[in-house]
Amino acid sequence: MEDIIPKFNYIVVVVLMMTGLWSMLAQGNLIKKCIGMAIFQTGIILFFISIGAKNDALIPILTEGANHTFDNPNIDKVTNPLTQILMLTAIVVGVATLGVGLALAQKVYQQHDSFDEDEILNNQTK
Amino acid sequence: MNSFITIAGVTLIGLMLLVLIRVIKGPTVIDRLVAVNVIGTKSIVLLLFSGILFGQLDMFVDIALGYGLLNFIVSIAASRYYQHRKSLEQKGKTS
Amino acid sequence: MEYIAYFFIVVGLIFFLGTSIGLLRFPDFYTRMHAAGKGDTLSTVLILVGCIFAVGNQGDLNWILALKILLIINFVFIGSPTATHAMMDVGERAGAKPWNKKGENK
Amino acid sequence: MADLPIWHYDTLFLTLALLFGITALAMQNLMGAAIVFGAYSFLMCLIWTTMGAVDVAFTEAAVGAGVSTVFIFATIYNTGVSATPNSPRIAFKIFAGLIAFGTGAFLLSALPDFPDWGDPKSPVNSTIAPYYIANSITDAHVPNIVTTVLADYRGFDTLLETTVVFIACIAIYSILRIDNAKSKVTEPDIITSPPAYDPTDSLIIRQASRIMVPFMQLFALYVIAHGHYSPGGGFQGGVILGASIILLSISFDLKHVLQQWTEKKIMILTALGVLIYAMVGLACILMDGVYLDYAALDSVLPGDEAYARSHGILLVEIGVGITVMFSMIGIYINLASNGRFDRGL
Amino acid sequence: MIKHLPIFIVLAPLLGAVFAALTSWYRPKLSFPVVLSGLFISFLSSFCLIFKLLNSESGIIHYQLGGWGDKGEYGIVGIQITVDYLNSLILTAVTIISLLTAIFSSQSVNRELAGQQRYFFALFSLLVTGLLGITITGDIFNLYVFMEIAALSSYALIAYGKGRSYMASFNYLIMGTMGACLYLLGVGFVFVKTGTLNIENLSLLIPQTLQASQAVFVGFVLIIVGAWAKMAFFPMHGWLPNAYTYAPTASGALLAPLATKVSVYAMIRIMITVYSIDYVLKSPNIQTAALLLSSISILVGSFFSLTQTNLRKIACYFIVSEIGYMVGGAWLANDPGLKGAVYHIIADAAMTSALFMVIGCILFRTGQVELKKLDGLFYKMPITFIALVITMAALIGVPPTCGFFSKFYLIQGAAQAGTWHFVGALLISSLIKAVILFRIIEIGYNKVPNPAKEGNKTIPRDEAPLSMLIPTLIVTLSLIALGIFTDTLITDFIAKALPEIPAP
Repeated sequence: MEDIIPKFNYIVVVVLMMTGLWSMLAQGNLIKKCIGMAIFQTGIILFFISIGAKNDALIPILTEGANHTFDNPNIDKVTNPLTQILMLTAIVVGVATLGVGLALAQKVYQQHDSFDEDEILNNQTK
Repeated sequence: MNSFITIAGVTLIGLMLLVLIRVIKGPTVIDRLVAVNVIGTKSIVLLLFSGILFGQLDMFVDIALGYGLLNFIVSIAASRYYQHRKSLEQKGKTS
Repeated sequence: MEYIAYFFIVVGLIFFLGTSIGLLRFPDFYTRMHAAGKGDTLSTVLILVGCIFAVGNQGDLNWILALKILLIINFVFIGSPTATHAMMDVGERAGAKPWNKKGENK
Repeated sequence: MADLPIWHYDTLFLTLALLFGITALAMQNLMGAAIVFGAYSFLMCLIWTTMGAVDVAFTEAAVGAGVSTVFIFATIYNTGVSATPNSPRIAFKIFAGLIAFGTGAFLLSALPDFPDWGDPKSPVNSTIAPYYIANSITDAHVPNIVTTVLADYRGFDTLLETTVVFIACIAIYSILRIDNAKSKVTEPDIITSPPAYDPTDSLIIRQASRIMVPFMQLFALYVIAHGHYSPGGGFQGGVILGASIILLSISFDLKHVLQQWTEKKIMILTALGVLIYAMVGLACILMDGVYLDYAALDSVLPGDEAYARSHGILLVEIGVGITVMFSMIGIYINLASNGRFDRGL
Repeated sequence: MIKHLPIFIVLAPLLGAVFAALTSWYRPKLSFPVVLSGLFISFLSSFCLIFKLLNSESGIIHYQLGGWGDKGEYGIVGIQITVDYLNSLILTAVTIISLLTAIFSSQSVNRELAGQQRYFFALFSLLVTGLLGITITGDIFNLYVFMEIAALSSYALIAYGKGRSYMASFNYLIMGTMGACLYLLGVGFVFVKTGTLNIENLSLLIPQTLQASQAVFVGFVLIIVGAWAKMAFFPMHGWLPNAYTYAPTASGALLAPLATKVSVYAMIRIMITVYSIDYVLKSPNIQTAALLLSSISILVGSFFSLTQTNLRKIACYFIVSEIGYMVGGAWLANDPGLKGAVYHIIADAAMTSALFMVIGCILFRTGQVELKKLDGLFYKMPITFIALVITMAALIGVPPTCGFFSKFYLIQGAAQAGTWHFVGALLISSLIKAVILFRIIEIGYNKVPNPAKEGNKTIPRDEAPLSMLIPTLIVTLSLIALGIFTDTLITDFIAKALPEIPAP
């Protein structure tokens, strides 16, 4: 337990990502696949954010404070900005992918009147 | 003060768990929607609490404002969705 | 100042407790809606007011911050009842049956 | 976070979020899944704020919880499917479960090798990142380090990210858009009536959104312009601007919106934002700098090099805001009207 | 201006796409020339860079975006793009092929997508931007963003095919996103231990200090598996045949030769630059697995191509088997194997491009490419048919063509490493391709359609229009040219690009 708690975040991340991955692979429903994809992505984002977090630190917006000045910020007391930028990009990419996925699902539905993968497959081989 | 806010926040999360039970139980989608809406508004409060704990509330207020606006949109969109449907539990094409 | 903050936040939490229990225990959609619509808005507004005083107590309250929190209150006050109204409307259209004493929730 | 290690506060949130995620995937009703997914995104933002990632939380609140949930609603609305029985392929599901389990175990095998959560001396926190924290003010006079890194140090990423949003918009447009006159697609029979203007049903909603929308737009402009000093910037502001138009089209009618923002306007403005960004970069080359080196613009922009960077960042953020706003509107309209641009959610 | 050449390679097609998107609302006819000129500038820049590279001493050209270069103890704080011997060749190949494909596709787009081609060329150009970006970037996170640019535009390009292409594109989206996510996660695992994203800095850190780190190893596996999903390597190849078959001709002709090859390049870059050959050799389990999978991939691709009746599907399964060649060659991790793999990236890009262009020409005139309906093709479209035969010969590996030399190197490498199952798979796949070639010749040359049988020699010549035929011929002839100049390519570029490889 002593070893687990300081690394609890990684465990949650892995469970989240694997839930998403399973959903992307196994769910028959196209919309569910898209939601699973989004959950997988949030898992990754959580991973990056949590590796950049620091104990007892402030947000990465500098303010004039007691132990903390504009010109000479206390680096250990400011959360890592780099991981946050990377994840901003990842979030936006995620929503773009989700949008395209939904558009394709909508088109598939118009053809086959179904969101279910098996049914669509049956329709196609007919 | 900070410890009070922390306790209040944890209480809030505990109460949100009760609401979560309603989200899981249903029975209809609208019940879930109501519960999720409650969770959404309470998120604003939690956000302000964490702002107070960080001691930089002025930075967090903007996010809370955005939260409030977007939570409203989601609720309205979902309810408009159901306004255009014949009945709540209609299966439609159960694909 | 500090005690005013405590007061508002505690009262808000009590209202939220009522909301949660109501949401969980009430028998049909309309009564749950009642609990959620009123209790949620009121508790949120109360806690937010408490937050203003809490920040005032910490000493870094400025007028723009207070204004922004008031704006949030304003939005919650407009938005939450509107959303409640919309959902209630939907429930009624969709034919959610009100509960009666015989326990037939259909 | 006042005298508490991170995990005391966050483990609760993390568990809650995990519950929500699994609930969203387990739910049979698609609409319910989408709603719970929205709540899950909101919780995720809370987690990120408690870890100090305010800009990410803001973006996720705007993009993940707000707009993408509405996108899912729009798709379900257009297809009319409400519930889905689970498909019976048990064997495949178990197989996929085994794959996921194996991958998870493989990932966890690296657990002892990771630095502790919240360790300020871990390699991630002590290699490049200190440079950004120490030099953001001297290099660009911007207190919000995230904005500096986003638009300046790693500005190329952001240009491409804007391009991704632009691609999503034109991709969805070219997938879904159909000519109204030629289309033979009928409405899904589950929709009772075309949601035309119906004065009895939504007076309250309409009045409320009439009050909200101007505030939202003002707030969004503030977020874009004030992104140097507080969380926010082009993406967040752009999404909120887009969301305000989406709110209008939900509470009124899509036609109402399309009178002002025609298809042509939306699609051209989407491209225009990317163009602004890329052109600011090109201007740097013309002024003897490197691509996206805003310091080269100091002869046109007021102030010294650092202020030139600050103003360059603002210009770029405006471009991002324009593209994101109109892409979100374009994507929503396409998804909600099934590419016909006549009616919406 | 010379200094800025590297950025123009990526920027020109990007700006071309944006301008094309803008002009399509005012002058729809202008968007094609705009895109074409963007691609042409990109091609010129990459061509000039090769000469600049040959004249430079270090053999590597950096361009630091935003001027954020090396900051001493912190490393490189910005994003940098890099041109060296390895990627300059691939950049040139990508630009040439995309330029020729753009010319090739203008006619077929007008016919197949009449009325909806508004954003086609914008997306086309954006796809090229993504591929060039993956090749040129020097930052592993930037690579992810470029990957997504390429992926998103290719989903749309495939979905232009209507009908079954929507589902094919959706499957591709799920698989592609999974690959990209795994890649990103791998980047995260590497980032946890190193704290930097720059390839150059990473290549100094990982091989020296982090050899034993489990997190870095997990990151390595995740990145490689992510790249495999993107390139349709064996267990994850399911999306490729449908996606490329149902896509419109023009999309297929661009995607098939370039998209998968660039992923292979990304994999090789991660393997030999970020990690090192040493690192690969020290993880023998995954090496054995990769080699085995590539043999299976080659065999699966070849056997499935034998069962298909549609020429396009056959070509798609060829891609699956060719991916096996390259991955296998790279994972042999010895000198001839890597040389063969890198050379095969270029050779295969040309071969696949020629194959899909030929199929596009046939499709343009006859409307279908079912194998059994191609009888008498030689008499109808002699030039196209000869191009098809040359391409197939290159795919089999007949000596003067480039296919022979890459296979020669690959087999040499496999023999040196003692991986005999790989040699076997290579030979069997050549055999199967030969069988298919003879089937094509039998149908196209020996089966004479009716009018000729009656002694009437006037089967109408019906070649594809010149704008399609000329690019096809250029690519086909380049197959032979590449074969002739193999030696220059290998000694002047590829040998310099590869690091010192420890003797076994």
